[in-house]
Amino acid sequence: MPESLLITLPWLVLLAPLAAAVAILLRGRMSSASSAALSIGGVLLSFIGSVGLWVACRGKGVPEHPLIWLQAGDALAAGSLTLSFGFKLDDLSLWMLLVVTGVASLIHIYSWGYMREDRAIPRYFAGLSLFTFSMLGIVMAGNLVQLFIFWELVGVSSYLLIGHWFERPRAADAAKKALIINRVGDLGFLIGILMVWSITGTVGLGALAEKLAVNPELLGTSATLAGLLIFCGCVGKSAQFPLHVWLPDAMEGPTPVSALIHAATMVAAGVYLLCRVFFLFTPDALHVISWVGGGTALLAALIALQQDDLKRVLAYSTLSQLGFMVMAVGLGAPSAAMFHLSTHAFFKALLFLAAGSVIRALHHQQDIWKMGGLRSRMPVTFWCFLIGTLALGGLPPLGGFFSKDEILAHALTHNRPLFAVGVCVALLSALYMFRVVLVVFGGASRDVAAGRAKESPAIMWVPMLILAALSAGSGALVAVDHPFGVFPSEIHPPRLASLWAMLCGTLALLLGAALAWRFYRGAAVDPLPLQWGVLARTMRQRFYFDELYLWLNRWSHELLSHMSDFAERWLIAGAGVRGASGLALFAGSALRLLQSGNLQTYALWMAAGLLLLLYLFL
Amino acid sequence: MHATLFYLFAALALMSGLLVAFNPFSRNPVTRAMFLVLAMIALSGLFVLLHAYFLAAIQVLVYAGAVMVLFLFVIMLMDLRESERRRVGAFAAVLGLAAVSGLGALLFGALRQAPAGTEAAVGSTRDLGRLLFTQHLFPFEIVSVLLLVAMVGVIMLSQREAE
Amino acid sequence: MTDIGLPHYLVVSAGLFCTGLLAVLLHRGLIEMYMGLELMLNGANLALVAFSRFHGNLDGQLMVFFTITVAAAEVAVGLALIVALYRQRQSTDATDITSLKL
Amino acid sequence: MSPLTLIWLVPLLMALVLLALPARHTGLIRRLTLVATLLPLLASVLVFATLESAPAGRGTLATAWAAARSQSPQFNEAAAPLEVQYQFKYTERTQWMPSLGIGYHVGVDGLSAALLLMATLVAFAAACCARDVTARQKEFHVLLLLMAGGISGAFVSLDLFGMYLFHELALVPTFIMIGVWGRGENRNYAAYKVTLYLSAGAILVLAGLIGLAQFCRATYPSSELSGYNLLELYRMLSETHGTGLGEGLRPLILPALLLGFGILVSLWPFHTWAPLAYASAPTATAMMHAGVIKKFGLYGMIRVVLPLQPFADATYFWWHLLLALGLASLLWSGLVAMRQKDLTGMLGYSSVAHMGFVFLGIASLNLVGLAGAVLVMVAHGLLAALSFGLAGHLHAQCRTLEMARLGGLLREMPFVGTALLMALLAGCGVPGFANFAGEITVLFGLWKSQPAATVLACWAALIISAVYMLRAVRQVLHGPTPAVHQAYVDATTWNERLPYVLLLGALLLLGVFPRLITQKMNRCYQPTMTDKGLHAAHPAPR
Repeated sequence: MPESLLITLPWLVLLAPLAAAVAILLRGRMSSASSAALSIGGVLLSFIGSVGLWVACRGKGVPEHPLIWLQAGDALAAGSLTLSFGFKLDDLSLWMLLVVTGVASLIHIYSWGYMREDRAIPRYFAGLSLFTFSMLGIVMAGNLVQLFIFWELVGVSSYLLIGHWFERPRAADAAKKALIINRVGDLGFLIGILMVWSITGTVGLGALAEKLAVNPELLGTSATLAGLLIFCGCVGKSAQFPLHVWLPDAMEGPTPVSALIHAATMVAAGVYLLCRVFFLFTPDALHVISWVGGGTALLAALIALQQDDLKRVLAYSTLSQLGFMVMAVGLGAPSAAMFHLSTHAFFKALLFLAAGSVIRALHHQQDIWKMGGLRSRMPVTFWCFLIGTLALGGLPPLGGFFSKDEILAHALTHNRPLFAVGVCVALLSALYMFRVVLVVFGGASRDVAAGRAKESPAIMWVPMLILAALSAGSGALVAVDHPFGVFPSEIHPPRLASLWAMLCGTLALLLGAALAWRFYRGAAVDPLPLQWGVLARTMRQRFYFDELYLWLNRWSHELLSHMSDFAERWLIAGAGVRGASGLALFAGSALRLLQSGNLQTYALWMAAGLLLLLYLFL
Repeated sequence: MHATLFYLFAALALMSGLLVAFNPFSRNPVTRAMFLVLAMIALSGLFVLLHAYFLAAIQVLVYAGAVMVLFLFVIMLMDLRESERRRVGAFAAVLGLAAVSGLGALLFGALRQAPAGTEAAVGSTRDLGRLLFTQHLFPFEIVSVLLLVAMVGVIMLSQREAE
Repeated sequence: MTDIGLPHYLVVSAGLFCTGLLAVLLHRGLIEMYMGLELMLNGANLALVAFSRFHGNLDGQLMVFFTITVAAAEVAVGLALIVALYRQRQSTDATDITSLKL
Repeated sequence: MSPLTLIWLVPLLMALVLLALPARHTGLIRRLTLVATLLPLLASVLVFATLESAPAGRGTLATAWAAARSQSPQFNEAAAPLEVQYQFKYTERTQWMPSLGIGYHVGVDGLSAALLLMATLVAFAAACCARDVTARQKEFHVLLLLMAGGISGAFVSLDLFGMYLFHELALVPTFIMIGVWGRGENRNYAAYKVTLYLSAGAILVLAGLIGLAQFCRATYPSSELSGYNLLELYRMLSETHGTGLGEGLRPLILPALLLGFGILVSLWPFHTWAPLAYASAPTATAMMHAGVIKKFGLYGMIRVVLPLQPFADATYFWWHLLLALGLASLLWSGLVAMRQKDLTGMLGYSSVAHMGFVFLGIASLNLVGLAGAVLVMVAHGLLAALSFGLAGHLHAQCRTLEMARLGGLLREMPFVGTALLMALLAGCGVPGFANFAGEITVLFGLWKSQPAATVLACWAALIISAVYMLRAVRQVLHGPTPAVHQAYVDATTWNERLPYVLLLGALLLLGVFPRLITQKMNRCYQPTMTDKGLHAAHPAPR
């Protein structure tokens, strides 16, 4: 691969989707077909580019040529700031490029079929291309600030996509909620970057790695704090425990958007960030990360069990799988996390697309209890959904099995309680996935629309088949050594541990499937609330986190803004301004009384004045 | 001899001044005017003691003569009845007294520190005349113009509206 | 009898001045106030002459000369005003003439 | 004739020409105003582009063309030593009142070239948006030209008195325009309030400037130039290290200037006039004032007060106060903006919050923070002009800007809706727009000296601004369209769209290439601006 091509190819991969988005926006009156063609063309171009890059530079990496983006203060003085714009393409980012552009292309093609009768297709595809551009920016970012820039851009483009049908108040509110909560995470991320910059003096990833390699104690006491602050960014973007409430509401967006953003790419950006800055984390930071990941996985699995909306079940399942990956990074196994991220990208995208085709067939009906009996009517969708479910559950030959087992193996060697949590999550995920399969596809159709459902057109199920093949085959990655680049201090768990983990994983899958079969075989209504009562209700209400955050918001932001607004209106504007003018008016009227018109009083005041003067001067 | 004359004139001046202000005997303003004349004459006597002979003459001539006559004319012109006894407002009286007593205390206090002047030969009327017409010629002319203006003003003011 | 010094004259002039001021402050009638004014002026003249006598320069007396002329002009104009006022308001009482009140 | 003189003279001359025209020819008047604002814009673009290659010292249009073609900076023999030392370009100097030390002296360096470019661009956009004025158009356009000429003059003048005079020339039309052409029922109250506040601020500044001039003449009684000249002030500061600043009333110079400029820029406790004024000002005035004239206070602070700081305020008292007030205006008006019911009220408070950012940049006392402050100034100038222009367009269509009664405008007016969406997103610091580049630089600069304050600033920059901007987007652009509404007319013709496209283009250009400004900023060597100067005199306060 000639040198010049190596420099221009990354720019081509990055800018192709942006060019498509800008062309669609500027063109204004563009027909839906041409806008779709432009957008799909853009993403395919970058897919081909990234395949080329992967083939050429796997193992070797691409030389960095950063361009100065912003330079403040004297270049030579210590306190100056030099922000540059360059690419860091090593095995990790090249593989991530492949996953992102691959899944994105499939979803672009699928959404051309899915959004056929929508009124604002050009705007939709412009948003999709903008999102792809920002996601690629994150993957290829050379330094923390550039990563932060694309981090925000991804948040904004997901805001535009979730709020695609902005006439609907629910969609507009969900978009606003998503962006604000993302920004809460970004706040921690930015402060972390500032802290790292002020101590080490640089934000470049390469430079940081070298400085830390030379002097591990460089960050000193605030190393853990800086690590956890940067982890906040991941918590915000990958919807980990405290900031997870926005993801389920983000399902208001069109299904391909949910598939692209909330399954395959955007939420995975958080895990990618953790792997990218893995060298920054101190052991106790990793400990916190692993427990946050484990907690999220368990919490989300429990909630997913009791959700009736098809897309929300998948959303919570994404949350729980992300918790798995974050736990893996926390256990010091970023390559296991990346492996699970890749397999998860494929089968979760598959599940979402299958769900999309079901929803479209039933004219935007998302409640699973109004579906049923679709096995015979939509065979392709059923088989794709089943493959996705088995991959998620971890059936041996499929992808999910290998990646989940590696994580469980790491959990077994490092942190036993987390291993228990992992197995429990595996069981729960099998349970809620088979619940959906049985309720949606099995039994008799519970609604007239379900009765007349027809299979989706080819343009929708071809990408699903490709994804099904990928999620089945992605297990082969375990054979490739270090597909995601080598990470420092990452030891491979002993053979015995991985065997034991494999056993527990499949056992959990079988147990989950059996439980689901017992509860939901031909069930007309959800039996769980009757048996588990209060627990089921809290799970259905998502453990009341939304209400908690509303209350918290009312007592923080709302209260502060009420107070400042009140103070603004009464203290500053009222007392300050009107007070001053009132004072002037009062003084004027007081002096008016002095001019009483009586000669005597004037003479008296003159005498008093004379007296005062004399007193002063004598 | 000199001292007794001073005390005589000083007492006369102060007594008639007080009587001008508060005349217990009669309400008639003419008596007030007469006492004022008396005070002015006493003053011209003091001027004589201070060797300011020219001024003493002027005092009697202008003040006692012209000004007081003018007063009398005006009083006659307005044929004021007995100015009826108007209770002087208690509040005004107290305030006035306070102001004046304060002023008096201040003045007398200041006098304490004033250096006792030394007897000095003072020039006679010739010196005063020379001074007036050499250094202070300009103010002298200004004053004459002032008097002219005053006369014109008075005539204008006392013009009877054309019936 | 100690010979008569500057303070003695100043005491007398202060006395005259205060009496005049009292007259101005307390009397309602414009004429009485005017007389009080004259009295104050004379008190001041006395002090001037006393100073010129004891400090040996004639400026004091000159000053008195000018005050007297100015006082004369002032009395003339003042009385004319009072007459005009009387003719219009039929009263020389200070408390009745308060049209300048705001 | 230096191009800088052209930039402020052309609008004023055109104002005179317009006065001569009969009021009937509104079309001609509007076209002439556009021409009178377009020429300075082209000239300032030329000046900005050739700033590096132009020779320091005297420069005319010819030198600008020569510099544009050849990239090598030639040496200019006619340049005064001071101008070369401080790298001021395209300078021109004539005597005006030598006895008082006042002269006409214009020149431009990185800082003022950027602001000048923004000022002329906003002036041109405002001229385009002045179409919605129907009554008495001639007077409105004359006043608008006065504003444009005045503020451009203020940015290029190197003579402090000239700078003050030009600023007043730009300020007075604001009061008249709000009073006569304003909207809303309390526009008279707003006009009075603005007048009183800004005159008070201006008087304080004048007092400070006179104090400085006297001090300058006292130290250099001989040289005919000393007094109000900025370069003389710098020379004096660098030579005498401000020893004389202690005695007499001189310690009051710094606080007077600081608070005076603070009031002009709506620093926290004195900010109540800004939202009220912009809510009731006509579109063009709001664009010009919020976008450009408000920046004069900050420009003055950077030009005059910052060099004074190391000498007059050794204990940093005033500087910590400025930091606290900047932080307060950032947080306070951000929180209040959340409660606003009216779009322009919200935009007014958000502009006060953005000013808070610039104060933080200045108070960070290092070149990084300062470069960020300049970036935010330029970015906010463009953003405020854009958002008030769009708000004006909305007000012309829907007769009201009550956010509760608006809704779903993105579907009704695709172009204006998208432009407003991009403006509001730029407002809450989305990367790709210039505001983000400025804010991130300020945060980096501020972190070095005040980490705690930076955390609060980050919170305000990311979350508070996001809350009130997205709330506005949610209520105005998204959501169902209100039941009762007449057909809204979107900006379709090209001359309606031109101002918004220009401003958005500039915002995006500076967002993607902030290097254009920061590169020129680092060249300007004001005496205490170089890091050595600031740090040598005193280490950045911990």
